[in-house]
Amino acid sequence: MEGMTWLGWSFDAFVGAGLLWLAWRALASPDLFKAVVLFVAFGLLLALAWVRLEAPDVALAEAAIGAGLTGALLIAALTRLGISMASGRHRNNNKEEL
Amino acid sequence: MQHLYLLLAVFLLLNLGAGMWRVLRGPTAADRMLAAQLFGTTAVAVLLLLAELENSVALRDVALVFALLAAVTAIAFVRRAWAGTEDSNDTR
Amino acid sequence: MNKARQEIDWWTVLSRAMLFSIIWWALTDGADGSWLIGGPVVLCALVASVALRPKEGIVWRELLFFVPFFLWHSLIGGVDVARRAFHPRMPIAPELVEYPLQLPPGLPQVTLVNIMSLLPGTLGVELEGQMLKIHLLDGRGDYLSGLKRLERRVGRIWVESADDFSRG
Amino acid sequence: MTPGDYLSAALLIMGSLFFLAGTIGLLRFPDVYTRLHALTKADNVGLGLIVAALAIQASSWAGVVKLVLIWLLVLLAGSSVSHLVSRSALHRGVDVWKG
Repeated sequence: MEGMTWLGWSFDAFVGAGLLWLAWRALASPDLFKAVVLFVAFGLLLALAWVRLEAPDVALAEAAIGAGLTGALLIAALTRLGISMASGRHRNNNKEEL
Repeated sequence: MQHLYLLLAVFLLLNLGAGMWRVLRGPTAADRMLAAQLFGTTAVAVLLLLAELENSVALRDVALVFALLAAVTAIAFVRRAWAGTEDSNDTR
Repeated sequence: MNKARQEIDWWTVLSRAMLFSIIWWALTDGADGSWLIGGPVVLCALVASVALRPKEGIVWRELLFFVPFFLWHSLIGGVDVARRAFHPRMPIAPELVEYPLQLPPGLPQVTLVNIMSLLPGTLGVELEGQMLKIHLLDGRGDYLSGLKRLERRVGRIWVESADDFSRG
Repeated sequence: MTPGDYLSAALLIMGSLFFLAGTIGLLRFPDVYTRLHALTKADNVGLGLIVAALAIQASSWAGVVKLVLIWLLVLLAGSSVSHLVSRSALHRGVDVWKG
């Protein structure tokens, strides 16, 4: 049982730390497309967090809306805005800032 | 068995974290998208493990939704953002 | 729309009704009460799928034989790519090749492209008429014979007209 | 632990190793196309093994079918997405890496 709680805590710690880190990176990223991908990853991790909080129904909604549809909508919005893919062909090879 | 499920869930989560590096580095938008795809598949696996761990059928439904919607973002990306120049100009 | 005029044989309807029922049963974990909604849902799915059915039909027997073939070869594919990823010198020699297809356009070709991406060393990139561009993980090996075999197998799963269903 | 437990434990560990291989491939391989190879093949096999392991433990046949359904959906999504992404990469003029 001892190992079980320890493992559970480390899982939760990774999820929590990952959420904070992803949120920060998504907000701070100058490249909007990168921010969208980070947001999708954030949604996935958030769904896992809801699962750990024993709220599978909320996790279901988060998986469908947060990770699935919002990502697609944000990409569509990004294209509609006419912002060129910062990481498209013209900047293919240079190492960009992290 | 229970230990193994949780251990592997943690392992897959770390795997996901390693894949994060690809999102940050790119270099092309497609590489970032691929990493997101990896997250989708890994998340399905983690959810299935957690479902077994907590003996909850509802969690398998969450995994099912993940699997269903895994492709949506990627297809939106290919259709909208990364299609050739002729598609990026249209304002549908 | 001569497609809708095609004779609808009972075997198509029955097999699909069975398939959708199984899917509903699995989704609801076999709850008895769910059939109140499940019945109409299965019926709707059945009507839609028979109305929209493509001109090719599935030979179920061939599909059954294909499953172990696919499972085994996708396992080999996974092992192969894992070996290359773990190998310190990363032995890959990617190449983009063109492969002339024998399969008719439509579903047979699309199935081939999708399945190919899961089998060892090949990735279907683009379909242009009867020409398929394939990305190979390692262009040095013999990929052609495997592709030809896969193509023949996929060709046997899909038959031209829906009437041939029952003879599968 | 029953023999079934040992079998599914072995399958689970093998499946996780395939996930590791997919991630390593994603990080190490040189271009989009090769990364797609790593992702689609390794991850689908990994998920397949995990699904097989859980199917052994499943309490009902409906659960087994649902697990297989999830795997088939991921397979379909994975192979379609890899085709779409590699196709548009080719159209965008992303070169094929040659050793």
